[in-house]
Amino acid sequence: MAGKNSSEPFWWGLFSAGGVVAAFLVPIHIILTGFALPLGWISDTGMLYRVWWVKIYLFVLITLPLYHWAHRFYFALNDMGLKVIRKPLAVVCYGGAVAGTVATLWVLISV
Amino acid sequence: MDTYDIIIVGGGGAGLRAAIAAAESSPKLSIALVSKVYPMRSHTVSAEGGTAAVLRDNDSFDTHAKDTIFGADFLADQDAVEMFINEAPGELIQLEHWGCPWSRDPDGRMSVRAFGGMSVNRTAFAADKTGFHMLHALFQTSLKYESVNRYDECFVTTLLVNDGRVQGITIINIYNGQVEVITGKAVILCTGGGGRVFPFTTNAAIKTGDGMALAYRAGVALKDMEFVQYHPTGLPGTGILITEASRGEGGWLTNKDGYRYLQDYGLGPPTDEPVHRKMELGPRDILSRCHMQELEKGRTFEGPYGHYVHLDLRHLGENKINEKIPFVRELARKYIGIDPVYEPIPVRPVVHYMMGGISTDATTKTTLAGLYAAGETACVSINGANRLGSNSLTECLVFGARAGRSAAEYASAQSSPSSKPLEALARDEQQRLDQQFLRKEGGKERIATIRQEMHKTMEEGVGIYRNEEAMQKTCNTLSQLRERFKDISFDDRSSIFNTEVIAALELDFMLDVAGAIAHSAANRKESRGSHTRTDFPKRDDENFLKHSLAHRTVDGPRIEYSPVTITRWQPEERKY
Amino acid sequence: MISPRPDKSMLYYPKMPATWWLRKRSYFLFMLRELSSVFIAIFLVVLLVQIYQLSEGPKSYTAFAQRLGSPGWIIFHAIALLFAIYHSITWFFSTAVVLPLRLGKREIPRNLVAALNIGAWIVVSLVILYLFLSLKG
Amino acid sequence: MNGATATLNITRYLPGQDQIPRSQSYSVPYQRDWVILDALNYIKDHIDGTLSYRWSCRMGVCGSCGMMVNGVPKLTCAVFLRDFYPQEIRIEPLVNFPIIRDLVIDMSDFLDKLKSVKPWIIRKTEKQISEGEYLQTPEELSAYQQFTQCINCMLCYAACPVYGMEPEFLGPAAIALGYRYNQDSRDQGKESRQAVLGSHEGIWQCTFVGECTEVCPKEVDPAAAIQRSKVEITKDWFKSVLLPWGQR
Ligand SMILES: Cc1cc2nc3c(=O)[nH]c(=O)nc-3n(C[C@H](O)[C@H](O)[C@H](O)COP(=O)(O)OP(=O)(O)OC[C@H]3O[C@@H](n4cnc5c(N)ncnc54)[C@H](O)[C@@H]3O)c2cc1C
Ligand code: SF4
Ligand code: F3S
Ligand code: FES
Repeated sequence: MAGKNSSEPFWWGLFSAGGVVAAFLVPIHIILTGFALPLGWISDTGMLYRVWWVKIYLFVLITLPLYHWAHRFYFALNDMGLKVIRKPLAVVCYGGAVAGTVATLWVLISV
Repeated sequence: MDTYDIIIVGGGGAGLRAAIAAAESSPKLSIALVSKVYPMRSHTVSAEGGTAAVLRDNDSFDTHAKDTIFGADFLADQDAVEMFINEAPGELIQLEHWGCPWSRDPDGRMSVRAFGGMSVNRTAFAADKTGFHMLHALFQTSLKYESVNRYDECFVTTLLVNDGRVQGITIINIYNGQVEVITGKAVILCTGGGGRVFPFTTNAAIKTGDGMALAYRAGVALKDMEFVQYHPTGLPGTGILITEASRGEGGWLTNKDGYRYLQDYGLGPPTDEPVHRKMELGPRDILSRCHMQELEKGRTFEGPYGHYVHLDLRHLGENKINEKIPFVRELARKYIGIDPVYEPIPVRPVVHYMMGGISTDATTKTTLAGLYAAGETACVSINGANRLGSNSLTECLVFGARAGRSAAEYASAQSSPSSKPLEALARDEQQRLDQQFLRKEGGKERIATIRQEMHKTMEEGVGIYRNEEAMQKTCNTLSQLRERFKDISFDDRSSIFNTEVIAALELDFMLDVAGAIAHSAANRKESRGSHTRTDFPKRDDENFLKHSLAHRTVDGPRIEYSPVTITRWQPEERKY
Repeated sequence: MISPRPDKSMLYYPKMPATWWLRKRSYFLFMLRELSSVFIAIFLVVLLVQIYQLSEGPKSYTAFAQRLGSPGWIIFHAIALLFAIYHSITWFFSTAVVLPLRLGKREIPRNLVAALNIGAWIVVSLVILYLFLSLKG
Repeated sequence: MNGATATLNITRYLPGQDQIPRSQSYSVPYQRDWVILDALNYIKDHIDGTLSYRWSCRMGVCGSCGMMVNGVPKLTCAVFLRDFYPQEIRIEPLVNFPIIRDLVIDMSDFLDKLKSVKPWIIRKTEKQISEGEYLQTPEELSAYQQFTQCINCMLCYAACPVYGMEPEFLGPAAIALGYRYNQDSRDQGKESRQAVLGSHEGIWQCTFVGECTEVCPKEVDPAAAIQRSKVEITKDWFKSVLLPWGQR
């Protein structure tokens, strides 16, 4: 099965999972961190971010949509005719998502 | 010059079935499949209603044979009919194994529906796109066979006959206008019918009777050409077919008074549920004639495209229409803006099918060594004077397969044709094509004009009702048109995808076919099946229980006759 | 051999411009949908930076949160929110296509499936809102 | 006839003569119930015999007559003059394909792709014809029936920008066909199709633009077939990686 040799199902799987997370969770978080908090509708949420199970939630919330971005952005650039630099683009996009995952992990452990 | 063991001309149901049969019967044989359109564009794609075979316990080979022979007004060869009916179920199941998406009963078996002239439900179907699904299943399956080499969009112009046998064909490669030769030890013609010789037809643009003309010119007789089937339910204007399945599922034909007029013509009594062989399920020739008599009585509607009656499906309900005949709804909505769930569909008789064709025996062999024919272009004959609906798709399968096997057997025993004489023949053909078509300059007749005049005279002379005077006139007009055709002019002198040249070649073929039809009809002084003469209204078994054979001569068609094979079913009066 | 295919050298090959997505509304909407992921990703990176401030101490965290109140950031978040909602809605309609629900022979209408998804999305959002209001660490 | 005319601006291209396609304008009598194809046939028969295009069934089922009508891929035998009249109508060959001449495109690439998905029933064990049909319930039929409706008209390829950018892309109709056989309860050949369907040029190149489904005249929904294939192949992939000991 060629699907097994290529890594595309893997990336697509992460892309989809990220799409689901982004669709269900991101809008409310934009409202919370982008408006509610800075505009003082709700009080500080900082302590909440240190609860261990909230950290797990945050990890999912932040990393999966990064893969969603990587996949869409990579293909959108291809569709816009940048396929000549396909390889470096892939490194930047998917590599970016992996780097983001590592960074998220590090941040969540360190706070 | 390309060389093959078997050449198949035509990528419709019959041609594809023949190709697969030949490939399966002997994988060593090389096969060329030549078609003027991509195979999935072939006219089989338009067939809607279904395909008949004895599939159920309540049915029997004998009843299917009897229905067919009766429907044919006893002009079918009964040995061929029996062979056909015996092999039909296996062919449909074979197609099931190849992936055809047949409609199913809840228990998983292939469903069967009622059809005109059949005394049991025996028509298998794939919704109301049966031909479409069969063609695509056959085409896709044919891709499996590496020995089948396709020549898509190549137009066959002539058969190369040398040494008393057919040894190849010449084609025009439509892409570049080149004339090329393909040699083969056997050639199978599966080029479909020729409804386009008439103005008002359910047939697609490609149905121009090419194969019939090819064989006719090579000295093979055309059999029973006078029998042209009118389908009672075409859309006025376009001639797009509303399938008989709509009546099989229970549709009614009503005249302008909303009256189910068929009961006045011995087809009654009218019932709410369809009854086999009664009323709307009578055979097509009779239903088409009833329509004309209603017209005579002034009981049809009159519209911008002439007379019509109503096909009423409303009582079937939306669910049944969507489930069983969705394409009917799609076509009616799209082309005449009528939704059959809420309104009756206007319909009228329209030229649909040619019972006649290249004369073959039951093995699909013609009188020319190496030449075989199957499908609508051939006349085996199982359809006689009137084909029953849903027998012809099955015919394409049964005789397509037979043709593939017969040709394979023949080709295996033959040595390769020598190329020298074929090259000479090809040079002649190149010259003919150059002079008359490819490089012809001048001329003043438009192709479309001659085609229209042919249409007109065919409708006038050899329509549903015929008589001596009108037919003679048509014969004369056709020979004048043949003369005028020599003077055609071309706008398009380019060699790349020149569809004007193709149209001219098709018109050339159609004029031959039209001539064979008109002359065969004029010679048959009786009424039988679809051939109805006002001057000879009775069937005359004494003089005309025989096949007509049209031979091509320099002075026009010469009509001869051959006996009909009668085995177990003696001719009787045809009453429904 | 006769080539039953057109001669490649005789064909005209039209070229598709890289700006194809500007030519048709539906293509443009597609591109917007794809680009929504960029805004979502930027938002998440900002969120991550904000969380990171916690390790620098509560002060820097609060300072960062206050900076997000500037008009520039509010505008950014407004745009990001629109894109995110656009993503959610298109995603739920896509889900209905990708994962059809069947009832016997019939497929449940896709708009219904999408509507159910949107309903679930609203519920989930309210639950998160409630948790944030009530838990506060 | 009321003397009204409709104007069609038609792309013409004759290799050897034209460097690039040009547009030519024709007036035809306006008839309410004419489809675009009727107008083309009128031009061919009465005005200009050099105009080249494909057609056959004139009832929307053979798939020959696809063209761009005012920039949208359409079956010209299924759209009416009245849908545009009195506006001028622009007729172009289907985009994303090489042009052979005028409105005739080269679709040989598609035929290779069609074959590559092995669109035939593959069985591990064959049933004999004498044993009858494979049983298939109406529910099993409905699982793939929609995807059997494809008439190979190529409208979806003309609508798909990915195919326009990447001609190697297997494309909507071919993938939908592969999916159709995969979903057929009679078929056992899924694995042998995955090599092509599951490749980069197969399903993965599709970015779910969805226009293929929008333009499809037969409601095949190739976009759904492609995305569902992605789900299936991804599921299989994760299963085989995460549970290599488990059966697939
Ligand atoms: C609208 C409609 C509905 C029908 N419905 C039914 C039905 O429900 N049941 C039923 O049993 N029958 C039905 N029929 C009849 C049936 O469809 C046809 O008889 C049958 O499909 C003919 O198949 P064929 O293979 O003989 O020819 P076709 O499918 O017509 O194929 C002919 C082939 O020959 C090729 N060809 C022709 N000339 C040349 C040439 N010069 N050079 C190269 N290639 C050439 C063409 O390209 C094509 O591939 C219907 C017919 C019509 C018109
Ligand atoms: S999927 Fe639809 S648009 Fe595409 S080729 Fe098939 S019928 Fe045409
Ligand atoms: S338009 Fe093209 S990108 Fe995919 S969903 Fe259809 S194939
Ligand atoms: S001519 Fe057959 S689909 Fe239009």
